[in-house]
Amino acid sequence: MAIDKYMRERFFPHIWCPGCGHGTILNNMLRAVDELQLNQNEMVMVSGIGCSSRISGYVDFHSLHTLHGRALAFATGIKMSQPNLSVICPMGDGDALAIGGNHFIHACRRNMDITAIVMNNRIYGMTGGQYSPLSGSGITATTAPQKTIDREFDITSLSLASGATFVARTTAYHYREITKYIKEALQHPGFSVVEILSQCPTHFGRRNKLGDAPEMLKLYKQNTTRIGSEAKQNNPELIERGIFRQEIAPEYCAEYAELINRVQQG
Amino acid sequence: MAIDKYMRERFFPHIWCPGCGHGTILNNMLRAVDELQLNQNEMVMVSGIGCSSRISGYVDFHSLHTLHGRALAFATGIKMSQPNLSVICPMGDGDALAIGGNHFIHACRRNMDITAIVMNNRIYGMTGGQYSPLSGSGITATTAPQKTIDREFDITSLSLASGATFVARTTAYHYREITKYIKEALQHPGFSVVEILSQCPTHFGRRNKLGDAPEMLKLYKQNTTRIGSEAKQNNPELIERGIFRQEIAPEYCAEYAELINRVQQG
Amino acid sequence: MTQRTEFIQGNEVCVNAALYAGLDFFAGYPITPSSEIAETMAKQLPRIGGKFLQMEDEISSICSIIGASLTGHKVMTATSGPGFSLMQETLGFAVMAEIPCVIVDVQRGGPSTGLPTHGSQGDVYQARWGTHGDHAIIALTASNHQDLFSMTVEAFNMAETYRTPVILLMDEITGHTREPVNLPEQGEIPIIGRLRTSVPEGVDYHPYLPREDGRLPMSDFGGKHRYNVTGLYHDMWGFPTTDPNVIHGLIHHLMDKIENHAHEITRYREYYLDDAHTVLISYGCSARTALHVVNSRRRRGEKLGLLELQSLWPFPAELVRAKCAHAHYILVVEMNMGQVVHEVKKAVHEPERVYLANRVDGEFITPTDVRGIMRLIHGRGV
Amino acid sequence: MTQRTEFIQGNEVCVNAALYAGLDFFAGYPITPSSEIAETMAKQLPRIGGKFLQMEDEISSICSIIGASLTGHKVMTATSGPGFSLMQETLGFAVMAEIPCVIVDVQRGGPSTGLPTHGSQGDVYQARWGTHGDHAIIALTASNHQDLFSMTVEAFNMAETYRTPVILLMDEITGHTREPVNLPEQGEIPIIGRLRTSVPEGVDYHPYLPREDGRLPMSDFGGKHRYNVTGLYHDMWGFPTTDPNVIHGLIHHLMDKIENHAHEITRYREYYLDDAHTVLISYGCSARTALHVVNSRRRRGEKLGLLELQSLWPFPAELVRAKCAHAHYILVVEMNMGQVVHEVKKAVHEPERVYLANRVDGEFITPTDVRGIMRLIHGRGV
Amino acid sequence: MSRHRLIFAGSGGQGVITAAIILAEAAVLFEGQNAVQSQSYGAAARGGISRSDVIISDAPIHFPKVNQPNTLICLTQEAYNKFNSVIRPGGILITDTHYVSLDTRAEARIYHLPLYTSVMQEIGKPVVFNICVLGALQAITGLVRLDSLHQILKKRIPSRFLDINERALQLGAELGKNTEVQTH
Amino acid sequence: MSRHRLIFAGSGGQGVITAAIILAEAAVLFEGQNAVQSQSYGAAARGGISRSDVIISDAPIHFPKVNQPNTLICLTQEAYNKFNSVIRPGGILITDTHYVSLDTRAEARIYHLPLYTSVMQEIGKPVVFNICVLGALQAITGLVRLDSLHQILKKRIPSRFLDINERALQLGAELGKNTEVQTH
Amino acid sequence: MAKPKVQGHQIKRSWCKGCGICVAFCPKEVLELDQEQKATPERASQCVGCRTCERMCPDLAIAIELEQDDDATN
Amino acid sequence: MAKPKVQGHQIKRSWCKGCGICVAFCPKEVLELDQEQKATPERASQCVGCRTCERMCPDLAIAIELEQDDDATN
Ligand SMILES: Cc1ncc(C[n+]2csc(CCOP(=O)(O)OP(=O)(O)O)c2C)c(N)n1
Ligand SMILES: Cc1ncc(C[n+]2csc(CCOP(=O)(O)OP(=O)(O)O)c2C)c(N)n1
Ligand code: SF4
Ligand code: SF4
Ligand code: SF4
Ligand code: SF4
Ligand code: SF4
Ligand code: SF4
Ligand SMILES: [Mg+2]
Ligand SMILES: [Mg+2]
Repeated sequence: MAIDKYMRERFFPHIWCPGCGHGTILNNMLRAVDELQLNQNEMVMVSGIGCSSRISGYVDFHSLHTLHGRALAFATGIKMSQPNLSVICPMGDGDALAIGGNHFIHACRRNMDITAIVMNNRIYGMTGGQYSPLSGSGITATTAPQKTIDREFDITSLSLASGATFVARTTAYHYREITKYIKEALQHPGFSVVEILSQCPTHFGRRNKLGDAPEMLKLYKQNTTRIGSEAKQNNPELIERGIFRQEIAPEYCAEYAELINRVQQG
Repeated sequence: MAIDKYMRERFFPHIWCPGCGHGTILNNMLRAVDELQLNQNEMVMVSGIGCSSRISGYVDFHSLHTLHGRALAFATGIKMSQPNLSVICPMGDGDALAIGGNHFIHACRRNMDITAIVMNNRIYGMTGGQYSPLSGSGITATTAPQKTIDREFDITSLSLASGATFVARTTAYHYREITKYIKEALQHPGFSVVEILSQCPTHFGRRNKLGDAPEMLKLYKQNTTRIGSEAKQNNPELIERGIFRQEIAPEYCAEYAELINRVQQG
Repeated sequence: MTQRTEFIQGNEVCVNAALYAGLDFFAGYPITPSSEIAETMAKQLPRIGGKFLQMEDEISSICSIIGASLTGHKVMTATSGPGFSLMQETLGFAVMAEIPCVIVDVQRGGPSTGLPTHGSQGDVYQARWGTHGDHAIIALTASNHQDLFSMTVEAFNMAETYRTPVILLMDEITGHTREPVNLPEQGEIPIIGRLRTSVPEGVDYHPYLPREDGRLPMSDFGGKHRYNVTGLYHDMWGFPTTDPNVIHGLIHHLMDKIENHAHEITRYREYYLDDAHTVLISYGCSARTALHVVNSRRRRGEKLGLLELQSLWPFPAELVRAKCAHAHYILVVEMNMGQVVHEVKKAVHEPERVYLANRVDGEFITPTDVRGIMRLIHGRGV
Repeated sequence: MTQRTEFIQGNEVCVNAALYAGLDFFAGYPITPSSEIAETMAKQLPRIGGKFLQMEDEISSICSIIGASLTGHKVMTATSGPGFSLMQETLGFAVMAEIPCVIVDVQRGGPSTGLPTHGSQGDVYQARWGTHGDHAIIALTASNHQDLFSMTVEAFNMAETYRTPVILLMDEITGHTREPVNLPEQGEIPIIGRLRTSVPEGVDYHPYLPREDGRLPMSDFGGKHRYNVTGLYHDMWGFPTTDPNVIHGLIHHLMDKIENHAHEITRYREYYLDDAHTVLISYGCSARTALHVVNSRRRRGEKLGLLELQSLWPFPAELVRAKCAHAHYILVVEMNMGQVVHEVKKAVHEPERVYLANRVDGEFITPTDVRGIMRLIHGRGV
Repeated sequence: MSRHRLIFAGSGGQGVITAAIILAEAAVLFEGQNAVQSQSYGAAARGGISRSDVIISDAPIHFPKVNQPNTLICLTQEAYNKFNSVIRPGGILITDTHYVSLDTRAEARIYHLPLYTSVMQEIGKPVVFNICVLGALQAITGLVRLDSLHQILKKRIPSRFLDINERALQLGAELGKNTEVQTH
Repeated sequence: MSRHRLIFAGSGGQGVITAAIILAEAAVLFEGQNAVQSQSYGAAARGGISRSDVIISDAPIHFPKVNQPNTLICLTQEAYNKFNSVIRPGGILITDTHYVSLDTRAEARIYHLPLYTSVMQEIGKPVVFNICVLGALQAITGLVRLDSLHQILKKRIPSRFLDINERALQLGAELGKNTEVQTH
Repeated sequence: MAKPKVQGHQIKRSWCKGCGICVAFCPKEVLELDQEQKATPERASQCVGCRTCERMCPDLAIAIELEQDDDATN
Repeated sequence: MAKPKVQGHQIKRSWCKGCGICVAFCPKEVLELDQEQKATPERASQCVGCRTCERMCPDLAIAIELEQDDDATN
């Protein structure tokens, strides 16, 4: 495979469960990198802690496996100090939006050229299936044996409101979109968020009786639609996929470079 | 004054600088409490750290002066444990949205019946005038001697996107609106955010050559308009004042009470 | 036997004991190896009309239990090292504002993310010194489920007695191991409730003025006394001050109310110490290994004894000194690079007789490890 | 004199020294009494093409400097107690991942929000034990601006030498006081740069394999070696492992690389120790008071001496033992409830001769305070 | 003082830990015995070998880990390869013919049983495989009575799944009873 | 060894700390003296008394705080009430007639000067009040040369404001020079 | 609304910090800062009792006393 | 698009975890799980080389070899 060269094959088979959507995201993210023919020496992957975060161990980039929730904070230092590097931040939903929520909204606000990927399985996979701020209500989880009453975030709305300049969403079923949106995000000169719904058959699927991985993937097909589609109008429950925003705004590192210029010019 | 009974007069004159908008907010917040004839023994004010947060020392409620950024997290415990209490959380812009940003968005999401008031002076007043995530770009601050390059949050959009069910904005100039929106917020059965632009003549005004307190207040008059006004259409730069959302959605404590019911019923 | 025997994990024991002690509010954020505490709470609390909150992180978890304590509830949070580190700022707030609460740290291998699924006792000093500024703290621990039950109840009792956060230092081994535990009947273990002020409405109540016996009666938020709570230095009404005398008084009060009651807080078990030449000192999971060694050596007639510490802070230096007075040598058994061993050295008269048997590779310390060190001390090589 | 004299605050000295040491990346979050460090950085860094970042909190501040260190920059953050508490989890990450960085804690009165605008030395033990799990740390301090300059430079040098976070413990007094400082010319104080690997592209590079001399050459993120960095226990390539042997090796390496070099890390000043009967031991701002007392007593012919510690961790126990060998008594002067005094007691042969002169009411400890304690020790009452 | 030490080893999804817990709980609640059950995890929450130690004794148990088991249950090849050497001389090894092929000699009484295949044939639900193992273990070691295990199943398992679990337990017990010791 | 200790006390906005810094900096940079300047804050970042201590000496200065000043400058009533008792016997007290009314006796040479009023009359900008105080202090104590203060002003103050500051300095110096010591 | 009868301007001098807000926003130019930078009702008789000063004062230093006092003017 | 010539199905058996995704989503029912729960191209000849299996496999265990290999099918 052409993507072999981006993989640390010695760590395969990876630790993810059979049918875990995170693997499909890895698979198609590498294709995006490959299609852009990016130089691995200029790629940095920064992740937090969670099943999703283990992804950084499998890619042959500079890889930084940090603390739960902090990936974007570390990434901000990397990008700011060395703006020529391509920085990808894959995060779990808990990682990005529970403990990491503040870094997430501030990263969106700052608009540094970092690509954030939220691998949203609506559950804390790594710690054994507690609910997350993306679970939404009515979900069974180890910390919600009687079903959740928490409302969920809408990651795309939150990203948009916080100032992210590229925002897209797709699912582990729509693998072509994964590659496409990540490609766009990597090329976007600003902060980009790609939310990818990712099945966790082990904790989310099993406890909520959604069947095995193929069945969960079929749900992604059924329950989602393209942004602004007619289907959405008929059934507002459908989750929209597509690019929600793709706009150019001042990029933080570029602005800072100008600031330096201004100061040094006197 | 009818609001005297809500004040701890022995601590007046308060520590705020001459012309500080925070005082005007205190003034008109108390009028809201007074107009609703709320029982002081059922009122809890929870604040963080900052000039704004000193407000909790001046009101004769149960008062909890916590840690920088954490007011809403403490408030969540208070409300959840004793849902009959009225909980008000005044916060500085830094308090609420820099270090406290994560608690802010999660409180919005949970929709507990807490009234959050953001006393937004677009600066860190207490620590001497560093810029905040609300300063926006082009602002002079002690940590931005060459002007900020950071983009700002829009508190109302962020609150809406995070799920707050009551969202309003006004300024220290529009004192009637302060009382009105806080009244509405206190009566709203869910999480409410009232953003109030508040002048800091000492740090924001002086460094940015905006004049003294009265001049800064005049700017609030000039630069704002009612939501959906014609003025806004003619001048999109204007900041909108008014109620952005007022919606009923499941309130967290009520939902939990139901959960208990369900479990105890078997 | 009126008691009910259960065969459960230490984490579940902790929950059962907390409920027994009167807890009805828990907030937490999942983390291995403590998550079962939150999970069991989530299941149990609604049954008794209590509240379980899963917060967005550990900081908000500890903040929210403090809030709930102020309204008059018995509260707890549970975490492991990384989360415990994040809680440090707020832990200091609870110390300063004198809010009763219990914080459970189910220790795993550190530093940093370290070894999430392996046992350790690496956070003992952190429990004492993790937050900034001078302060005193109470930390308890236990080696078996029956003791874990009582120490958890004690943690709540002490939190109320001293109006302070209490840290319960568990570890992955204790947390995840299942063994029988007898759940006591209500009344079997004494429960100390919230001491509420008797000052009537309208009369000046001083939330921060100790009574003659040193205790500080509280008044619930929502009750008839409206006072202030702050993390700044404050006067007896809870309002901020920079008066040097008040500050001096407050910091000494915060230290003394704990340190001067060290003897009342001290909890331990002893095995065969009367005639022991060799004293093993241990606590938490390692004490199981130590006791195994002591028992097996005693059967061979060797004069080994064990002092098992169940309260680590304030460190029971006097107890240690007394119990070690006649020891030829002292062996501290713990699963870290040496923490309690330093306190033992400070406590005893001849620190050069104090040795450390430890293990830090993620594996549970074995009797063989301990015996190996004993051979070395005796100059018998390995 | 080729040097430039400036009359500036300690916080500004710290910035000047950091730039001298080669810093070109700073991230922070304002907090009294450290904010002037951030403010001065914001002004100075763009001038030299460096980067200043104001982050959303202290956690992200320390995270981002670690990120920047990995790309090859010299980095620092600055805070005070509450922020330092929040940084503890990530500090442990830097220890575990062996990332050079400098963390300044300008101490103020604690615990909790405490006394934001008053000096204190209450975070000494926190610097050592604040993060969870076993680890070792370097912490430096200084009492005057000239030394503060050199200690700041040393902090960077040691961070690079030992590939570790170094903590610079300042205090409100040192931070805010203005006094003259001579800014040295480039070259006057040696600067230790990042040691980069000489392994060529394509050859296996081991980021976590110490060289024979104990140092671990780094490779910049963005450079030609792609490796992994994690807070989990890891092998010599930086990949997670649970192999007990590797874990054992790593934790010992992390401790030993610091503890075994205690003598090289130790920094101190001594005054009149040769014939001193009374040895004062102090550090940071309190050492100013101690030196004042020693000087004035010496003028009266009394045999007082001062050992001023400039490195607090690893604690220079041997140095203290040696310098106190002939002391009749030892008086530790510090602005806390007694922290370094415990280490001194552990270090010396007769701990009962060690006394504490302290002050914890927010006021700066005065010569009169110290003299009062000396009178007491001499049985002369107060 | 009688003391029996067991190691259950297999892979994550096989339910080895549950089996270990059921055995130990049965010993405690219905046999008046003392028991301790503990487990070890791999690098992550998932993947790798899943292992659980059980000690059953009539005396207090302090050290909870098993180094040399009297009985070793290995349900994957990896587990077998890793642990088969630590078994106590004269101890018992129980493995499954579907998952494990024996290769090295062990000084043990070896029960290499077609547990998985039988479960699939007779019940068709791989999820009760671990209970079947438990049945065999009971029959082979007699550590607890079969009825005690039944009691625990009743207590722990939702009634709609109880039947297949009981069938699996019975099936295991029969396979354990009727199988000759295999020695290599 | 000569050593002069000063306390500057006033309220937040009066610029007492800046005045203290300018004095000390002048002593260091242009007089070859040693100096230390420190400050204390009230409860909050604002409000309350603002105080700055300066020690000027030809020898090293270790203890940086002033307990008994040789010279005390009090620019508010509150500051005056709080500090006027700690002044060294024979020391100097400088106050302003607009802000302070003297009430208690102090064993000091007292300069109670119409600094604020003069600034308002002559220059009209209250912001240079502190520099005027500095001028008076210079004239009264002669701790540093007036020119040294000029140099520091030049260094620290944006050129567009330099003029009014220099005028204020001069004004203060004259008021200080021409005023008789008032004793109570 | 008929002009209410204003009884007086209660000004807590020790609370007033002289920010000038009441002076600037009083619609009737009733207020001034005095020598000591404290608000004072220079032209009290012009007061229409609109309470703008009372409501805008950040120091809660001003109160307007009306004949039949009715605080709820919102 | 003409049916590309499929040369073969590279399946890394040690990576495959038998999740069944490739089996479920292959449009041509080419794949099955074998006895050991590993994916195997039971009906290889039916394969149209669409790479759905390759792209959806969470274990990166399948690769399709086409005649003139062109990976960029996005
Ligand atoms: C400070 C801290 N708190 C908690 C944890 C425990 N923890 C590890 S991963 C995780 C959540 C994982 O969920 P998510 O981020 O959604 O990733 P997933 O595993 O689902 O891919 C948690 C709570 C931790 N490692 N550190
Ligand atoms: C953990 C922590 N970090 C930093 C600080 C310092 N600090 C106190 S208040 C404040 C910001 C105040 O700004 P804002 O919240 O906007 O309130 P304002 O003073 O402007 O009303 C900061 C940074 C602190 N007290 N604690
Ligand atoms: S637990 Fe869930 S998220 Fe984690 S590897 Fe398994 S399937 Fe994936
Ligand atoms: S500094 Fe600004 S925010 Fe703080 S009291 Fe003064 S004016 Fe108000
Ligand atoms: S608004 Fe208030 S503080 Fe300001 S001048 Fe008027 S009365 Fe005084
Ligand atoms: S009440 Fe209205 S008119 Fe009267 S003084 Fe106040 S602002 Fe002016
Ligand atoms: S999708 Fe991959 S892991 Fe799943 S069965 Fe097919 S080849 Fe195996
Ligand atoms: S390439 Fe397409 S047709 Fe061929 S096996 Fe894969 S999914 Fe089936
Ligand atoms: Mg998840
Ligand atoms: Mg602000």
